[in-house]
This record gives sequence, C-alpha cells and structure tokens, in this order.
Amino acid sequence: MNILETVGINNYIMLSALLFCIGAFGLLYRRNAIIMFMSIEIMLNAVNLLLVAFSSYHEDPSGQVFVFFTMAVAAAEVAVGLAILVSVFRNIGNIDIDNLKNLKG
Amino acid sequence: MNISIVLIVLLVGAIATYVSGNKLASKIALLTSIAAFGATLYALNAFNGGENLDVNTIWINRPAVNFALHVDGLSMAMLLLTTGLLPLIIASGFVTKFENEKAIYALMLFMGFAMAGTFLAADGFLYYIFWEIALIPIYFIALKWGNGDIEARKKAILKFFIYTFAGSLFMLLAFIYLYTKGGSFDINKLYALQLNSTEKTYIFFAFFLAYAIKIPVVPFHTWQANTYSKAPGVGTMLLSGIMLKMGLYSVLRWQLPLSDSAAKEYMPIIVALSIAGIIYGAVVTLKQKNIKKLLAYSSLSHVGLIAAGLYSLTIEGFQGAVLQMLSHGLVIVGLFYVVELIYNRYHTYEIKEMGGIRIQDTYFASLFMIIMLASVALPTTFNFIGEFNLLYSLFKVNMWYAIIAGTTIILGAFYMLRMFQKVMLGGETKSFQKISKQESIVLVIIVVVTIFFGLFPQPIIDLIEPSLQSILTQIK
Amino acid sequence: MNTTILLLLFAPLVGFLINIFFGKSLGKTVSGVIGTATVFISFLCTLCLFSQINSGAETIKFHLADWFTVGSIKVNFSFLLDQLSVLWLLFVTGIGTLIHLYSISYMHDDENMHKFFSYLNLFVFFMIALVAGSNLLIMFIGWEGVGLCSYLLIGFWYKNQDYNDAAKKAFIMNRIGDLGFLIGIFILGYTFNTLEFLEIKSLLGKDVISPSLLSIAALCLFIGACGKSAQLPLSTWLPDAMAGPTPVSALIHAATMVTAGIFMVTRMNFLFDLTPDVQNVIAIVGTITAVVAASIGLVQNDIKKVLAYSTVSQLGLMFLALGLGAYEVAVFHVITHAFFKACLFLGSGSVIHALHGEQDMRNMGGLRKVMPITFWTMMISTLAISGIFPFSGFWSKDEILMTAFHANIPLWVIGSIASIMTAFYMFRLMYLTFFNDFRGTEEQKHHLHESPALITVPLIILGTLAAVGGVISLPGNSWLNHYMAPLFAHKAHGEHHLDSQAYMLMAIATIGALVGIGIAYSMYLKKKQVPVADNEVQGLHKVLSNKYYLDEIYMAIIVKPLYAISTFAKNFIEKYLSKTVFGFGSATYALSIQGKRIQNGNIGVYLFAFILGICGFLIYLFNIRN
Amino acid sequence: MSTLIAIVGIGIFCLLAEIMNLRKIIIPVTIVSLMALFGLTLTGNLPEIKGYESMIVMDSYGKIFSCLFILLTALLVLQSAPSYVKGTKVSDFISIKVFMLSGAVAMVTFTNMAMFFLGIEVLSIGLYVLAGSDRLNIKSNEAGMKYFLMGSFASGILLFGIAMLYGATGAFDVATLQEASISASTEYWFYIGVILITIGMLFKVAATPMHFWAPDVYEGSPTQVTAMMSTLAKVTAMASFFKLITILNSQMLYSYTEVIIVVTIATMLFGNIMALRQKKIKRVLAYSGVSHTGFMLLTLLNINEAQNNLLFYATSYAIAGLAAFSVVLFVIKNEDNDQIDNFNGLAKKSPLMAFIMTIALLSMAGIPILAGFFAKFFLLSQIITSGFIGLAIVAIINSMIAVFYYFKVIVAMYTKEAEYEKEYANHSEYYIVGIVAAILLLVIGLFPDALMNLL
Repeated sequence: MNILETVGINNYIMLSALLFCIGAFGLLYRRNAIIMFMSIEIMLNAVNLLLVAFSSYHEDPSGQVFVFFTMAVAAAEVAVGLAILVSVFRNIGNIDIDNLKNLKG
Repeated sequence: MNISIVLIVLLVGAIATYVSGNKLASKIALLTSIAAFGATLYALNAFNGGENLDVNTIWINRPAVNFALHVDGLSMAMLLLTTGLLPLIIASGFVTKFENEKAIYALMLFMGFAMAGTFLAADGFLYYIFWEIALIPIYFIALKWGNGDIEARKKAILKFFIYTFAGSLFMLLAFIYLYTKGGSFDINKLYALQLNSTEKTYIFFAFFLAYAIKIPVVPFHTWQANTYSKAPGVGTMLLSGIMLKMGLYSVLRWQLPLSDSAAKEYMPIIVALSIAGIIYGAVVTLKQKNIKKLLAYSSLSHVGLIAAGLYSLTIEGFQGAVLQMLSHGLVIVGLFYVVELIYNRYHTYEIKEMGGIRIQDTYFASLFMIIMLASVALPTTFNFIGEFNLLYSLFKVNMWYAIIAGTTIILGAFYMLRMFQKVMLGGETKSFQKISKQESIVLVIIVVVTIFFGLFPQPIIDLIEPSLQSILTQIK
Repeated sequence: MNTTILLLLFAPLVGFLINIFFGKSLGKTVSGVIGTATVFISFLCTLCLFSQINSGAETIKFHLADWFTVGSIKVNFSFLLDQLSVLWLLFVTGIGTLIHLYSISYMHDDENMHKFFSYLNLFVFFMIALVAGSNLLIMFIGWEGVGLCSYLLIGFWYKNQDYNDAAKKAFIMNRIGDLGFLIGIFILGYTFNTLEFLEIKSLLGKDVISPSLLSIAALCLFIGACGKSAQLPLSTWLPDAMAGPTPVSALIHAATMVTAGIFMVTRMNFLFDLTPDVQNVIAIVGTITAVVAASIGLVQNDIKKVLAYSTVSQLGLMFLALGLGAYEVAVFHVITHAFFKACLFLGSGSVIHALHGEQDMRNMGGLRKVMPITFWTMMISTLAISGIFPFSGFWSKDEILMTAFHANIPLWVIGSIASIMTAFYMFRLMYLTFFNDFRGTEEQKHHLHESPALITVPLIILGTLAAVGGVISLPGNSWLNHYMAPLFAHKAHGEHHLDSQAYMLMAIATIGALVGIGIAYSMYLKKKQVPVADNEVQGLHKVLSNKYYLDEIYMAIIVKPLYAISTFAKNFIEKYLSKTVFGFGSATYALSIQGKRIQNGNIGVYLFAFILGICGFLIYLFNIRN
Repeated sequence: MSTLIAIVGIGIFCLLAEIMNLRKIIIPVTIVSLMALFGLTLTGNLPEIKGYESMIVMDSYGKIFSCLFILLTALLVLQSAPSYVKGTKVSDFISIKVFMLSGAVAMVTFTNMAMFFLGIEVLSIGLYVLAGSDRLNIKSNEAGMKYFLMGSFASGILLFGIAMLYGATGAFDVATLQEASISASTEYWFYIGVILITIGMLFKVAATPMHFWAPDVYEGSPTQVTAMMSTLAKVTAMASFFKLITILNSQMLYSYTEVIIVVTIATMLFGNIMALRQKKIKRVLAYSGVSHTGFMLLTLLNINEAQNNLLFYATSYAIAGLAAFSVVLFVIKNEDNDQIDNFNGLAKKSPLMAFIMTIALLSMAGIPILAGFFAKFFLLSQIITSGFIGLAIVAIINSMIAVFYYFKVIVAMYTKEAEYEKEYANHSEYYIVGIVAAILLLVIGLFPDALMNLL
C-alpha cells in the first residue's frame, strides 16, 4: 500500500504500458520465433503487473485472481506455440519466421 | 379460385420437368406451360366476370411482408404475355437439341414462374424477390446452353448479371427506405405514403437505375447485345420477349406512382433520353453484322419508344406502352425463333453468310416477312396499334418528340428490310432445308395472333384501360 | 347496299387469300382468272354504287367494326362512299381489272404467277381501303398497305438484289412521307378528338384551332402525299420502282397508288383550303417536280424509266392544280392520266415482252410494223399525254395550265415548259421504239411478234379511253365538276368560260406540244439519231442522265453519313460506353492486384499493419475526445 | 451454466472414450449428445445450475447464440468425421472442438470479464492447435504459427484492455462495467480499455486492418479446420464483440461510430476486392468471410435493435459457409491443391454437390429467397432506418463486387470441363452436411420470421 502511494498508480500504468510496448516492438522487429514468444510473454506480464497494481489500488483481490488466469492461459499458449514451433523446425530446419512466406496473395 | 394457381402450376411444373428426366422433360414443360396459359385464360375469364382473384396472406411479420398478389387489367395483360409466350418459347426450344434437357426446361418454367410473380406481386418485397430470382435461371440458361466461345460468353453473361443485379439493389434500397417510412410493403400503403419532393427524387432515380438497366435505356444498355448474342435462342427469347417487359411494367406499377412529383419534374429529360435511345438503337442496328445483335439493338430501339411512352405520363402513352410490350414480346420471340431456325441450318449468325433462303423456302420467307413487317409496325398488325398510341402520346407532350421518335418508323424499316434482304433474298447460295410443319407452328401462331390483335385490339385495351387510368390518377 | 360494299371491299382480299394459299395447286391460269375476277367483282360493285351516288345524293357511311380507342379518340373500321371515293374506286378497279387481265398473259412464264396475282389482289384491297376509308387511320392502313404491296411487287424478282434495293428504297422513302402523314394525323386527332373526315370537316368550321397548327398539319399531310406520289424531294424511288414487272408499273406506279397523294389532298380539301401558305408550297413543289422530272425524262434510254419520269412530272402537274385549289381539275387529270399512262406502260410491257426483256430504247426501233396494235394504242396515248387536241390529256392538262395562268403566271410558264418537254420525250420514245430500223440482235429480230389478245385487248380499251376520256370534263360543260361539286366548299375552279383567253391558252399549249414533237421528229426520225452510250454523255446531258445526281446527293448527305455514324457508334461508342460502364469493374480488379502485394505472406507486415491500425485508432479517438 | 457444463462433459467423454477404446462411437455420441443439448437449451428444459458468483448467465441472447454454436459444432464434427477415419487422434480433435464450443458458449454468456477471457482463449488456443494440426505439412505449420503469433498479440491487447477496465472500475463483472460506461465520472482508463478491447475483437473477427492473418491461416489450415474458423470462430467472435459493445459502450460516442464505419467500409471493400483475383477456393472464402465481417460489423451501429439482425446474418453466413465447405471438402480430396480449377465440371460429375455449392454461394451473394438475402436485407433496413444511407450504398456496391467471385466458382462448376479424371472425396457426411445446410438456407429464406422471432 505504501509503495503504491509513494510511486503513484499512473507510474505503474506507464511502466506496464512501456513493458507492453517493448513486447510489441520485440514482436515487430525480431524474426526469431523464440524471441517473439518471449516478447509475447513480456506483453502478458506487463498486463499482469498492471492487474496487480490495480488490484492493490482498488484494494480488491479479484485482480490478483485474474492474474492467475492470465498466467495459466499464457502457459497454455506458449505450450501450444512451442509445439507448433517444433513442428516448424522439423519441417524447415530453422525457426526464422521469415521463412514462413508460402501463404500469401 | 385465385391467381396463385398460375404460379403454382408453373412452379410445380418446373419441378416435375426436372424430375421427369431428359426424355420427357420437353413435353412436360410444354404441357405445363400450356396448362399455365389455360389457367391464365380461366383467370382472365373470372376476372372479366368481376371475380376477385387476389391473394393476401401474411408471410413475414417482421418486416411486415405479405404474400400479396393483385390482379388488375395491367397484371392480367402481362400475365397473358408471360404464360402465352412461354409455350411458344418452349416449343421453339424443340428445334434445338440441348444437353441435359430436363434442366433447361425446368429453368425456363422457373423463370416463367418468377416473371409471372413479378407481374402479379402487390407487395414491394415480394415483388423484389420475384424480380431478382428471375435473374438466376436466365443466368444459367445463358451460361450453360449459350453459344460462342465459353470465355467470352462467361464474361458477357456475368456482366449482364452484375449490371442488372446492381441496378436492382438500388431499387431494394429505395424499397427499404419506403418501408422505414411507412412500415409496410403493401403497394397501396406505399402509394399512400407522403414523401417530400427530395425523397421522391431519390426514390425515382433509385428505381430508374434498376429499370433503366433492365429495360434497357441508353446508355445503360451495354449488356444487352452481347448477352442476347451469347444466350441460346430460348434464352434470348425469354430475355427479350418477357424479361425486359418486367422493367417496363415496373415503371408503370412502381416507379411512377411512388415518385409522382419527381416523375413529372424529370419527365422531359427521361423522355428525351428514351428517345435518344430509339434513334441510337436504330442507328447502331444499321451496321450490325450479327443477326442476333441486330435484333438486340432493334429491340433497344423499340423499347426506347415504349419507355418514352411510359415516361410521357399520358394515358395514351401507358396504353401504347402496354400494347407495344405485348406485341413486341410476340414479334421479337418470332424473330429470334426465325434466327434459330436459320442457325440450325447454317450454323452461323453472321448475316453475310446467309442469303437466298426465300427462293428455297417461300413459306418460311412469308412467315418471316410478316413478322418482320409487324416489327416495323405496319398497320393491321398489333405493333401498329401500340406504336401509334406511343407516338401519339409523345406528340401530346411535344410535337418534336413525336417527330424525332417517329424516325424510328423510317429507320426501323431501313434496318429490318435491309436485314431481310440480306438474309432471305437473292439467288440461292447455300442449300436451305425447308422448315417442317412442327417448326412452323410457333411462327404461324405468332403471325395469327399479331394480325388478330392488330385488327381487334379493343378487348385488350378495355382490359388494361381501367388499371392504367387508376395509375394515372395516382400520379396526377 | 351493305353487301355490295362488303363485296367491293373483300372480293380482292378473298382473291388474295385463295391465291396465296392455294394458288400453286390451282395452276397459273386459274389463279390468274381468280385474281382478275375478284377485282372485276369489285368493279361491278363500284358501278352499282356509282349508279346510286350521284351528284348531291347523300353519301354512304358504312361501319364495319370497331377498331380501337386512343385516349378519347375512337377509331373504327368504317368506310365513306361519296362522289370522290366512288369515282376513284371506279378507275382503280376498272384499270385494275384490265391490268389483271393483261397480266394473265404477261406473267404466264413466271413460276410464281399465283404470288403475283395474290399481291396484286392485296394491292387492290388496300387501295380500296385507302380510297373508301372514312377516317384517316383507315386511309393510313391502305396507305401503308399499298406501300407494302408496292414493295413486294417491285421486288417480285427477288433473286436480283438490285431489284430488292429498289423495293427497299421505295418502302423507305414512302415511310418518310408516312411519318409526315402520321404527325398530321396526330395534330388533327389531338385538336379535334376524331379522325373521321366528315367530323373534322364540320369541326373545322368552328374557330377552335390555331391557324399555325393547322398549317403544320396540312404540311405534314402534304409530306405524306409527297412520299406516296413521288414529289420532290422524295421522288427518286419511283423510277427505281420500274424494277417490278411492267403490269405493276402500270397499275401501281402510274395509275393508282402514286395518285394516292392527290386523293388524300383532295379528301382533305377543306383543310387545305384554310391553309393558303401550304397550298402555295404544294403548287411550287408540284411545278418544280413537273419540270425537273420532265427534264430528266428527256434523256432517259430505258423505256420504262422515261414513262416513270413522265409519271412523276404529270403528278407534279396534278399537285400544281391541287395547290391552286383546283381539286376537280387534279382529279380530272388523275383519271385521264390513269388511262393513258396505264396504256403506255402496258404498251411498253408489250414491247418488252416481244423483245424478251429488252428495255433499252437504243436497242429497239422499227416495231411499228410488227406490233401495230401496240403501236397505235401507244400512239394515241402519247398524243394524249402530249396534250394534242382532242385526246383526253389535252383537256385535263389544259385545265391545269389554265388554272395556273389565272393564279400565277410563273407557275404557268414552268408548267408549260414541262408539258413541252413531255411532248418531246414521249415522241422521242415513240420514234426510237417504233420507227426506223430495228437495232436489236438478230435473234430478237426473229422472235418479234405482236402480243396475244389478252395483252392487246386491255391496250385497246385503255387506248380508247385515253382518246375519249376528256369528255367527262369538257370546258364549259363539265360533268365531272358537277358531279364532285358537293365535296368542295367553293365553286369549282375548272368552270372557265370559253372566252378568247381560254382559246389562246389552248392554242399556246398545243403549239408548245407541237414544238416538242417537232424537235423530237427532227432529231430522232429525220436525223435518225440514236442516243449515245451512257459513258459518252457530257455536260448538261450528263447531269440530266444522272437525274441531277439526286440519288448521289442523298447517298452523300443522308445514307453515307448515317452509315458512318452507325459504324462509329457500333465500333466506337458502344465499345467505349461498355468500357466506361465496366471500367468500375476493371478498376476494382486492378486494385485487387495491388492488394495482393500487401498481402505478401510476411508476418512482420501483418503485425505492422495491425499496430498501425491500433495507433490510428488511439490517435483518432483521443484527438476527438480532447 | 448447465449447458457449459454439459459441453465440457461431452469433451471429457471424448477423451475418456479414447482411453476406453471406444473410438468408433466418439463422433456419433458427440453429435447425438450435442443435438440433444441443442434441443434442451433451445427449449430451456435444462436445469439451471447456479454458482461461481453467476459468472455465466444464460440470457436469451446467450441462449440463442449458444444454440447456434452447438448446432454448428455438431455439423462441423460430422463434417470433419471423414478426416479422422484413419488417424488415431480422433478423440483429441473432437474433444478440442467440443472444448472450443465451450469457449464459444462462454463468450456469449459471460457476466464477468474473466469468463470472457477464458472463453476467448479456449477458443483461440484450440484453433491454434487445429490450424497446425497437419504436422508434416509446412503450410499447416505456417498457418498455425502465424495464427498463434498474431492471435496471442491480440490476446495481449485484449487483456491490457481488460486490465484498464479493471483499473477504472475495480471490478470485472459486467453489471459494474455497464454502470461505469454510462456514468459521467468514469476515468479515462475505461475508454482506453474499451478501445483496446475493440481492437482485440476486431482482430478476432478479422476486420481490416487486423484481418491479414485470415486468408493465410484459412489457406494453410486443414480444410475442415478452415470450415470451423470461418463459421464457428467468426460467428462467435462477432456475437461476443456485439455483446461486449452492448455492455461497454451502449451509448456510443459519435467518434467511435465513425471509427466503426470506417473499419466497416474498409473491411467490406478490402475483403471483396481482394477476393476478386484469388485462384484458391479457400482464400476466396476467406476474403469473402472478411467482407461478411464488414457486413456484420454494421450491426454495431445500432446495438440496441440489431441483435436479431446479427443473429440472422451470423446464422445464414455460417450455414452457407458450412454448405460451401462441405463441397470444398468433397472436391479437394488432395489437401495441397485447392485451386478453383478443381471445381471444373463438377456439375456433370455430381450435380447435387454443384447445386449445394450454388445455393451456398448465391446465399452469400444475397440472392433472394435464400437466407443470405434476408440477412442483407435486414441489415440494410437497419442502417437505413438509422440514417446511414451512404453506408447502405457502399454495402450495395460491395454486394455487386461479391457477385464476381462467387460466380467465378459457379461458372467453373457449370461450364468448364475437368481437365483430367478427378476423384472426389465421396463421403456421405459431406452430402449430409451439405444437404442439411442447403435446406436450412432455403427454409430460413422462406420463413425468416422463425429465426427473427427467436430473439
């Protein structure tokens, strides 16, 4: 509680927005699938941070509960993503996303 | 007894035709169409006896759409045209061997069903549905059984479809707009709607776009010649004989009464446009080398006159337009049938490859000539009555309209006689197998009917007059 | 009475139907006889009616059936038999019978003889409808109907495309006139709400219509008459129409159909009387036509063409009379003209028959001895047309010129010149055909013969009529004028007193004719000149033999441009119109290609677009909000 | 709630059946039980189970859409049956599909954003798996990868939006959010949240400019999965989007409306124009789906009156899609080749299938008497009533453009000759689904009232 008062909710929002943007730009600029996954994780964790901050701000636990949901979902997502990645790797031998350009037009 | 019986006969007949298989299909289709004609005649009798043949049942609650069919003289006349021509068109299909006969005959009947429905519908929504579904069968008929190179045909017919479809979508918009205003699609309620003049103008042009493309009025005609020349004979007959009358009929039934003030305001422009179409169509016709295209453009010219009569907003114009719709329907079917007969023997539509037919088959030549003369509106043919009324109505609007539009009787004679000369006259060049009795029946019927109504048109005039008067009152 | 009228009307129609449906199986002679008999029945009926309708008697109105209504106008199949129509019917059916008779022999070699007779019968039927109709539309039926028959008969030998061209031309030029007629009908119908002659006549008296509209109506009707009666500028079809068999030329293009214009103007005389301006136009057009056609006739070498131009010229004279309001004079000339011109055509047919189709006068000559009956009947008719006393043409032409003299001296002068020319070219025709030595091939010479009785009998009858036809309207004591008096509002123009002026005019006319004959005599009989071949003519002669290049001019200013426009429209406008309309389609189609470039399969691009979208959203919404 | 539980039960049954070696009965049992569930849910005879703070409430909107989803899933499962005949993975895939259905139902019945989020993730993750399920096919891999990357990006944005909503209101439940959306004193975070959620949902429904994934993923995925994406997933996302907007933004600001209009127009145009030149049937259907999304987005302009229209449009679109994909599956036996050329001469070989395809395409094109016509009609009358006449004209122009590519397929079926002897996947399941869908299209067209009166 103390921390929140000293730092201020706006800064939390800014921080998580910043983190979110870092994730987004990572996704945009990097071509390595693993790094892209990590970027997505950063984005999701930015949201988690935000949720926790709001939870604290509102003195309401449901935000923190939601974080658990998010983490579960993120884990599931990454699991599926990695599975796809593995099969991509098996097929083309690398994980450079630029090689995936067969579908277009 | 109500009028839906005709629709039911046609629809059931279409299904029966498809089910019956390729061998029987043509016969069943012919029987069905004759039955539908019989039903129409029966209905006509009842109608003349003062019986109420209308149907009105609720179909959809939201939006309020009724399955409403209304019979008045005008609808009756158009219905007669549709069901009367259908047997002729089907019979004229007999000269050609189609693959998958059951499908084409079923589609023809289905199209007849849709067109008859269009002429009868007294509910805007129902009307629109009939109007639109009439497009589907003709699209397939032209696509599947048409002639010429498949790629070119495909393109031409798709253009036709999209073009007409585009026009009717604007009509749909207009209908929806009217519905949001009045909360009903019922024709009488739509008539009673109070709209301001801006709204009427928009409504007028939305409808105009749909009908101008369908009729077609120059410059919206670019689909026509190609489609006619690509479609098979029966398709062309359906298109030119009945389908383009849908547009003309709709002008009378829907556009003018719903947008009266705009109709009056823009009358001179639209009439002038139609008249330009007459001349333009006739001029373009002159130099056509393909006989089907020639007839298509001639049809453009004739229909321009009908449209001019309609938009002149006079009783003579209306009357003439309806009469001319009927007579033009008959005659153009006859002409296209003649073309089919020649095509079956010469396998070409190019005029320059024809000639010297009269010398080999004078009977055929005589029938062709009478139909050709009817199309140039020789007195004592049905077409004359209509053309006279139409030109007279234009005269009432403005003498110059009549004079300019009247050049159609000169130019019409010019291109028709020229065509006849090149196709039929001259010395023998290619051998022409005489047409058989069965083949000539359709032509004989057309000739007899054309001359009969040329001499005794009054029953038809009496039939349509009251309804046209009431439409005119609605507009005025 | 009604039976008579029905019979009069429908006998030729029945003949037509029999011939068209059963003619082939009936055989040539039978179909010819049926064709002739039915027209003869009509003639008898007409005689019967004629005996009942005399001057001043009530006219007969016969209502056959209702036809249709246009707005408030009722149009019925009804017929009006009065002095005018009966008179006209008399010579239509009378001459018609003779020409049918003639055709039995003349057309005997043609395989489609039954068709020929059926068309002729149909023609007579329509002509009767035209003449006997009691309203403008029935007249119009007949009007277009005879045009149709004319088309069919000119193109009777349809194997030859030139003939078909001539037929087509006749039909189309007639249609130009028909449009005028139709507009005239519209004006009258619109103004009077009726198309019945008698009703219009009675309504015209009341002052309800603006004179200018009336003038336009009259002018339109006159344009119709121009088309049918081959007046300038719609005259060029008639000479071409000579492509048809000669009896057709005699019946349709000389005696009956081409006079329909005159009939119509006479029928509507009450209208034209009210529009002096239009009358002037008629007179001028008629006069010009008379002289122009006559001048062309001077140099024609085709025997039928000469007669055709002569017909045009004579019709011009009739219009001159009409324009001057002398309707009965015009009618008189129509009748005498019918006699001598029919005779001339049939005579020329006889000549052509003898020469197996040769029509060029340069290849004739010396036929006088071989074909005496033909020669003499034609000679009488030639004298008649040239206006030599006492043959019929003298009286009728003289009355026209006399009327012109009283009304307008220049018109009289021009009309007189036309008749001098007439005398010249007619005698030129006679000399070239019948005098001197035969100039054809040896083979033709062997086969030269006088025609059979079926041909000569009509010739003799017509020749007789041409000689004595003038008696019906002698100056001073005109039966015709008297008979037709009830039709016209005013006192007949033709009743000139036989004063010294009249005699002087007759003398001038006769001298003029003699001068014409004299020139022809000196050129073609004494000097035995033969016209030069077509490619050697020069100067004015060339202009004349090319008919003042009228056809070429029409070709250049109307037909060619029309074709050019048509080609332009077909190849250019249509194409680009279509391209414009479907340009929208092509444009979207082109966009589609560009779109496919963006969708390049690179996920980075997709994400970039995504993020751009987000940014756009946020910026737009927050800018608005703040 | 009980519907959801039942669905999950069916899914678990599928998994258990594998263990118990009952593979053969999985599909029939799933379909039958789904149909039973459909009936029960529709008639409302299912006992209502309360709990979990009522995070799921079966209101009429949720009920009808759930029924639609159940019906679609049942048909989709039936349609996909032939694809799993040989494989042993049948229970996995069927259960994934059923679980996706549970996600879909959650997405329209939620009363708490957590439920919504879970639903959308269940649906999405299931789709990622299915998209990449053809492991050895590089295209399938690519489709899965692309879908996954972009989908999780969108999920992140969505989640961020939810977090902002939470930040503004301190609650996840719908009632509170709805109040907050009306109240004037709501913090601006709320609106950021709304916008971000909108963006996330626009991705899910594949609206321009977030639609780029759709054609690629549709093309690369196994066809029966494509069918699922283009019908169930799209309709679900749309219904859910609609519900979200009703909750979060019922008093829509004009600027927001403008943005929706722009997106709508762009989506319709982009989808239609791009579809024109496609040579592959799945891409054509993908782009056509994009344009249909544009049409369905029109309902957002009148959230208070348009739920019927959305239901109607969604139903007719999804059913037409089902019919079309039955035929596509029938024709494209070989997964690698989905060129439109494959349809050449279909009318001769199998008139019935050609007819079904025709009906489906005509319905999508909006030709009268078929369901698609009424769908468009209702939409048009809705937007005209609210005064967007210009938008209506744009919609109409799009309908015209659409005819081009729909008819391209029809032309191929009816006029062209097959270049070589082609073998079709002659499975009765395709026939059944196709016929049922075609009949439904016709019946809905003849009696549009029946569907319109459901809501």
